[in-house]
Amino acid sequence: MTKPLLDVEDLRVRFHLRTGTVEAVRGVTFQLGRERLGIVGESGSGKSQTGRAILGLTPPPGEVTAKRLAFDGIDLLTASKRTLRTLRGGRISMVMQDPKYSLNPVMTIGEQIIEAYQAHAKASRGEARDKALAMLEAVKMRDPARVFSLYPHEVSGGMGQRAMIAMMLVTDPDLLIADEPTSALDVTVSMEVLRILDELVTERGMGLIFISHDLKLVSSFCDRVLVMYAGRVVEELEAKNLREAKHPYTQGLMRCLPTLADDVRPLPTLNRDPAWAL
Amino acid sequence: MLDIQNLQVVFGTGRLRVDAVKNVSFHVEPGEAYGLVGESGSGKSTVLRAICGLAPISGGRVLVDGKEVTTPRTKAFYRTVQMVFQDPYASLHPRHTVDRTLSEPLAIHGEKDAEARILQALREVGLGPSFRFRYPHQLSGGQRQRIAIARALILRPKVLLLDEPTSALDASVQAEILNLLDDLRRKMGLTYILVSHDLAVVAHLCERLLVMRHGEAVEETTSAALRSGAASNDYTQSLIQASQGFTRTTKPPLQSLAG
Amino acid sequence: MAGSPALSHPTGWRAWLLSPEPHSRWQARLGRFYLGWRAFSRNPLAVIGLGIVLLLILVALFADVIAPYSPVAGGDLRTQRLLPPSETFWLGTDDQARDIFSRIVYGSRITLFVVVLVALIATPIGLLVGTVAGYLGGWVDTVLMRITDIFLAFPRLVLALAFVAALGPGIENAIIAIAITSWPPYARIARAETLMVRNSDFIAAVKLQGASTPRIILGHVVPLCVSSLIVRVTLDMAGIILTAAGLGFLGLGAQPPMPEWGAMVATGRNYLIDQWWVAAMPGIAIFVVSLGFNLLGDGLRDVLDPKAAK
Amino acid sequence: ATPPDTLVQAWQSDDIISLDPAEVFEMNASEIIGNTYERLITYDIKDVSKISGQVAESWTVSPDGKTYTFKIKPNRKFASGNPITAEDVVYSLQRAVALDKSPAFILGQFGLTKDNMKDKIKQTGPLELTFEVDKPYAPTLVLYCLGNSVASIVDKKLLTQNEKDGDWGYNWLKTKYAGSGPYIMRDWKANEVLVLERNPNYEQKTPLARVIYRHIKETASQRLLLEKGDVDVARSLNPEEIAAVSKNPDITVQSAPKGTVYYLGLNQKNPNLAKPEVRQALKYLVDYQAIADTIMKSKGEVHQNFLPKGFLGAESNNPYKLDVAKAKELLAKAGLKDGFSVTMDTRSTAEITGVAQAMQATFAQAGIKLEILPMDSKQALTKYRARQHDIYIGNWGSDYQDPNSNADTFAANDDNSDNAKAKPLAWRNAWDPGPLTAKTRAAVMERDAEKRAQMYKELQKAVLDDGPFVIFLQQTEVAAVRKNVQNFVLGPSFSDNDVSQAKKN
Amino acid sequence: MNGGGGHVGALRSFLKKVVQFVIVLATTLLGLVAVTFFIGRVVPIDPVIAIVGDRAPAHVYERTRQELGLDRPLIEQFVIYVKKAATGDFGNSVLTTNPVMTDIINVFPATLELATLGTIIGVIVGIPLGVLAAVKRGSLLDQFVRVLGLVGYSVPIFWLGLMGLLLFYAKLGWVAGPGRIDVTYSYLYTPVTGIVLLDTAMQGQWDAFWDAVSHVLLPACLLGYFSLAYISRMTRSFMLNELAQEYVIAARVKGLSEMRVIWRHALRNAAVPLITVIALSYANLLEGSVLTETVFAWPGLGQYITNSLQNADMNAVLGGTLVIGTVFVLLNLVSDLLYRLLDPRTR
Ligand SMILES: Nc1ncnc2c1ncn2[C@@H]1O[C@H](COP(=O)(O)OP(=O)(O)OP(=O)(O)O)[C@@H](O)[C@H]1O
Ligand SMILES: Nc1ncnc2c1ncn2[C@@H]1O[C@H](COP(=O)(O)OP(=O)(O)OP(=O)(O)O)[C@@H](O)[C@H]1O
Ligand SMILES: [Mg+2]
Ligand SMILES: [Mg+2]
Repeated sequence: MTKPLLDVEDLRVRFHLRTGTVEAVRGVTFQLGRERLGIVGESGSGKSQTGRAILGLTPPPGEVTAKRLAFDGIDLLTASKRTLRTLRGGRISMVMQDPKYSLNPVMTIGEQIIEAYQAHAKASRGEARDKALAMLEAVKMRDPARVFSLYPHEVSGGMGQRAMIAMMLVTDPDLLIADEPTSALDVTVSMEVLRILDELVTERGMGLIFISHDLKLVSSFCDRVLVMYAGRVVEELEAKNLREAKHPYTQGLMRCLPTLADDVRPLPTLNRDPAWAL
Repeated sequence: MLDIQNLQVVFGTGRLRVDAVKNVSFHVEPGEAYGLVGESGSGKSTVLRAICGLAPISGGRVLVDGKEVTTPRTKAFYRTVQMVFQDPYASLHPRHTVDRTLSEPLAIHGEKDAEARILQALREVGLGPSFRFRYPHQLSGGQRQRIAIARALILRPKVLLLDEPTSALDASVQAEILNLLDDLRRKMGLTYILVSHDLAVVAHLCERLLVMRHGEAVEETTSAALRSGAASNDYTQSLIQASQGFTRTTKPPLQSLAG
Repeated sequence: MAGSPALSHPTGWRAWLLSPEPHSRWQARLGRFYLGWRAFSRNPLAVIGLGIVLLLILVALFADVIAPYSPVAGGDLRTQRLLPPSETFWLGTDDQARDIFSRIVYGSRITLFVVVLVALIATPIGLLVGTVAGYLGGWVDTVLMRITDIFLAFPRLVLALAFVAALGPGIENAIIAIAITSWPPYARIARAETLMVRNSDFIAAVKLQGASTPRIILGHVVPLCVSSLIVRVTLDMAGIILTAAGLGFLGLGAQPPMPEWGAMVATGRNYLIDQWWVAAMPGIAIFVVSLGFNLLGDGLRDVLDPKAAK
Repeated sequence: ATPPDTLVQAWQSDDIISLDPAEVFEMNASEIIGNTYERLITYDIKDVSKISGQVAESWTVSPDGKTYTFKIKPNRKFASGNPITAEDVVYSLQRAVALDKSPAFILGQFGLTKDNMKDKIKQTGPLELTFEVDKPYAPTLVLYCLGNSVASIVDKKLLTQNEKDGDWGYNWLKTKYAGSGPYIMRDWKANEVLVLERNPNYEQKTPLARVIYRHIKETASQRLLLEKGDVDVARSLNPEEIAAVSKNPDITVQSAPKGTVYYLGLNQKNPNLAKPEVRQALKYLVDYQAIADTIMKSKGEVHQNFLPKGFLGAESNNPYKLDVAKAKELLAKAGLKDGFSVTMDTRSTAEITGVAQAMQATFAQAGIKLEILPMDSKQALTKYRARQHDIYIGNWGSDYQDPNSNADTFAANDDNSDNAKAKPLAWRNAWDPGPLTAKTRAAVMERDAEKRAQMYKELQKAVLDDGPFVIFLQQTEVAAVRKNVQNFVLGPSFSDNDVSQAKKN
Repeated sequence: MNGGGGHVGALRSFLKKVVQFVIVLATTLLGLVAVTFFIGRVVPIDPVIAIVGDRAPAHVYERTRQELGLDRPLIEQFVIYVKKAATGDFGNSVLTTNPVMTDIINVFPATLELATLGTIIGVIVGIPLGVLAAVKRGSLLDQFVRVLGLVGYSVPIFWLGLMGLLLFYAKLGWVAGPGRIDVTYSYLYTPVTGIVLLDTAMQGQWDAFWDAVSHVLLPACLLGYFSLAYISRMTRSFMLNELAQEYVIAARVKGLSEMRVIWRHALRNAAVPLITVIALSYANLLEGSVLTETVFAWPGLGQYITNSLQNADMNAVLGGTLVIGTVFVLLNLVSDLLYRLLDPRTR
């Protein structure tokens, strides 16, 4: 791995609420090259907040601190709003969990892609349109011209998710954060989506952060995996070695899934050790 | 116990007509757990909803305990058949405490001894009495799903219809719920129909299952057959494939996980 | 679950109230209430609103103690009429030589009466029509909503005027008239809310327990509409007082010499420019009280509306 | 600011429903009729007993007192340019009788009907006509009635052109104009504006080219407009506003007593009010002077008899004063020592409500609980005419300048049964005045003015002592006028409010 | 993704919508007529007296009663009324003697003018305020907008109106007084649309136009304020809703400027329910604010109906109410159409 694309050290996200302070992310540290990095963990463990903090999109009461948060040498914490804006969508993109909610319901898919493109590239509408169509084609949309003029509610979940990916990739970013991009999809459809992402990483040399709670999926798709628990990274390991995880949490997560392979009964469950959260 | 014969469900008319379930038949023995799998929109939930009267039966028959169900369903039917919904966040009344939620069926059916039955029901699903006065938003998803199961069980039904009871839950919580369901079935001699898109979950809980696609039954098979990877139907085969994780076409498939 | 922060643990009665494991329905309820109150009390404007409303209630309760003069019997027309605010008459006197302060104090009873009664009449009607229409759907919905539309499309003041004309003027009839004209929006809100929940799983769940339709509507649907309706009703309080005032202005509200604020403003209108206090004082009272209800409603919205609370 | 040749007035005119003189009966409209039409007869508004001809040059009364012969002034023209002839006059009078609208009784009371009018009202020459009455009435009565707005002279030719289905041009004239007065009614937009314009054919050209009446309902708005000079005259100011504008050096306040009295009608169907002591007691329970000095300041003067000042035989003594002790004594005599409860139908106008509340306060001092029922005027009238009230607070304006107008309603009641045809005030309050009815009828026939006046004085005394009316004020009309307006005249009746000589400098 | 069907299906569903709408309109109007009519008949005011006056002799009274058809059975009167109303004939107004329709055509433009201006002010000021309040939730600006709105909700309109007149007209002289135009100008133009601003402008009477502007300014601002109070509140709440949506974050992820995110994305979505709100507030203003119209001597529909009602002029009340009802239903339709236009999901 040469110079890392993304360098995160001791990232913390806090929410100051009436009832006290919630530390959603507590000292996450990792580096990312042009590879597939998976982040797994149960619900509420801080996966999404980590991803959003990188993009500077932590929602209002939240506060982000880090020893280091740099993208391609640019310090994201001190960068001006302007710089951030050009980075966002331009060089770093994020595919969000649910296409049903993350596409603007009153704009056509084409418009939204064009908008993303024009926000970063000086292009005429015609050029932007061609680019958008090409992008839709790239994500294996069957009839790009038709999808272009459809509204989000007129497409299925799988198509929506692909449109979302097209929108986020139209600017040819160096880093893509995919936050549970397949959890709303059918198994069969989600495989197609993953295939597209995979191609992009291998063919464009993009960095990918793949957030998911599906260990099986992450281990089969990613190169490296961060396992999060209560806002911390409890374990970092090669994806293919997930079976050999050392941390009891990771082990537990792996084991408690029923599999077709063997019939364990009762299924082992997680016995949370308070010490994990410390 | 349950006999579904040529079930048909149609929503809407004219241009808006949706044939959600087309001619589906299956039979469930008492004490058996039966699975329904298939992709999203294949009509799995609709079958369950048609059985308990939440969706119209447009054709075919539904027999419970040998008797054809009436529309609207009788109170006795509801004492026999109960359902647990997919989304634990949506299936509890947001303004009712657990206590209220659990006492409602008892009140409807004029059961006495509510206090004791509620505490017992909570115990059965592995929750302590401390949960009794909580509101749904004070519960985790897994806890909510337990409450939903407790509510379904408090009338001592014989049949439990489970609509993806774990798909909204974390893996670890899913394991807890699956264990619980397994336990309860054994203890109470319940009959299950389980809907899920996760083959592993269905295989874990059920003996037999029906694969559905586009509202039609594709094939009926057994868990054992699934485990051995023996599926006569291409579609079933592709489901089995997909459930084993991502496969890179360029690289050889990850055999290690398929076992 | 995981990651929830450790909060400092309260002690004493607060601990009892906030106990995560209440032992009785009462304790649970009180605890809820306390939490709501805590959220509410952090909103200074809402607290001001509550203060105003409480003040209104107190003033209404103790009107006889507070008011220095009779609200109806005037003084000497020749010497005590239309006096500006002074030490003897804090807010001045009106055209009948009555002490405006005393009238406002007593008027609070009428205001409270109007507001409470309208709320008690209009809210249940709107709630019932809306939930029944929304839940049952079909032709019931069509018929009920058509009726609602008719009442909604009816010029409000005209309808009120007509009712008052039909029933005879007077504060009770004005209240009925206002109530009859205020329920349609509530029905609309309740219906919209009902439509959102009627297909939800938790309603399906009670259906599956064999609950009857009235039970579902009253026990399960209504409670969900109530909170947004309460908010809306408190926001409407101002409108109600002002409509009552409007009717008073048109001579159809309270009967003289009742110290109804709207009627007082209406009389004061004749002296607006030179004897400004006659209209301004009750006008300010109306303003303050409706502001109070508004602020309270805003605060309540934040507490009751789960969407806003999140 | 207003144009120099235009007089702009602000008033409340929502009661104008027609501008046909045969139908006009309300005060605002009759002012318009007064300024735009002419009649046979007119009187000096400073001394109403001075009767003179307007369209008539001269007249005679036959010895039997039944036939009046009028000679018309020659060479007079309508605004349309048509000459005024006896034919027009005959047409106008017959038209009023035939249309039989509300004020038609003013002529009808002389025995004129649709069927006999052709014989009774006859043209006897190009400029001469006769008018025949059924009984030898006091001539002043007949002449005053012919000076009333209902007897205005309309342009026959113009109306015939606009007649439809024998309606005497009624549907047209309601909103149009066919007269010969100093001004032409140019434009009327209900509840908005009414415009009068100089009549070029009038014998004496008006100084102003235009008079505009703006309907401004809100009195405070009227006042603001007046003080800013956006209107020249404000007609509906309330007492406090009048007091305030009178301090303004640019504004003068003009006033004139009107033939309208304010009274309480005590329904004799109410057993308490039917007691003579109670009727008397109530008369002692009104603080007449205080009301006149404060609430009704500059809008009325204390007046307790049914004939307004200025009428033949009008009494001006006001014997009653607020005297609670006396009233209590009377109540005790009536067996109502602790008072009683009673309601009062009150039109919801500021002044009536104000007066009602003042009375409520004084009544209470004697233990009488007066409940005020506010209602709009049409509703109050409906109830009043059905004799369903307890007490009605209202006012009565005389229909014409003759004392009979008021005597007929306050002191006469031919039939006190529920389904009587005529509904004079005495009937509305279910009061049978006994011999007073006959006396009223006799007074109409008395041709000797002196004796006639005496008869009315007696009638007034009787009603004052025992009648079910607590008469308390005579109305004064006030107008606040900007200083640069001259010759704006408020007359004794509304149709006498005269702007024909008004000018601005 | 509507399959098959094509034009025929679309056309049929459109026709179905039209038929549905006509039925809705008809039943609503019929209901309106029925309610108004029967209310009108139970009002204890004798319409005959309103016409003939207090002192009319009995026979005049009786004849008028018959002329008005008031001696017939109620149902018969109703049927006759509905039949006539269907042809646009609401009878004649007692007060003005004109056909009610003519009257309404006369007074409605005044109300329309005021209500439209009021709504425009409400929208132009209210929406940005609401948006800013939502974006800066909890800030001083938010509190300011909240209080501003609440004051708008709370203050009696006639009071504010008169105070406005006193200050801006009498004391400061910034605006003209009550009325629609000065008498000096009132005969310089011929009413065509009945909307003074339009008429004067179209006829090139610019002095008159500016005079009319200065007359309309204060009442329009007053109504605008009330509509602003409502619109800004609703905008704020809709915007808060939208700003919490995922697509807003997605828009930020794309690197769009905050301006664009708020005004193009969030507001564009909030505009959908806002349409209904604006239509409702417009309809309320069109109903004619009796009190504003009284204070400003504005000869509009509100005053007309109230005045008619007080004078038992039931023809006028019925007609006016029906017109308002129709306007209401039509506005509903328009807002529905706009809704469909703005929200592709409902197409
Ligand atoms: N706006 C917020 N205010 C307060 N706490 C928040 C907020 N957003 C997130 N959190 C908290 O931050 C923690 C981490 O949330 P995050 O969304 O990153 O979880 P996640 O790992 O993505 O879970 P999931 O798998 O359910 O999406 C949670 O405990 C959550 O309650
Ligand atoms: N109330 C309804 N009205 C119209 N169509 C409906 C209704 N309910 C379900 N459908 C349709 O019926 C079909 C089957 O739906 P169903 O919910 O049974 O699928 P499912 O197999 O449970 O899918 P999922 O895995 O997403 O839950 C879908 O196409 C759905 O759109
Ligand atoms: Mg997440
Ligand atoms: Mg389903």
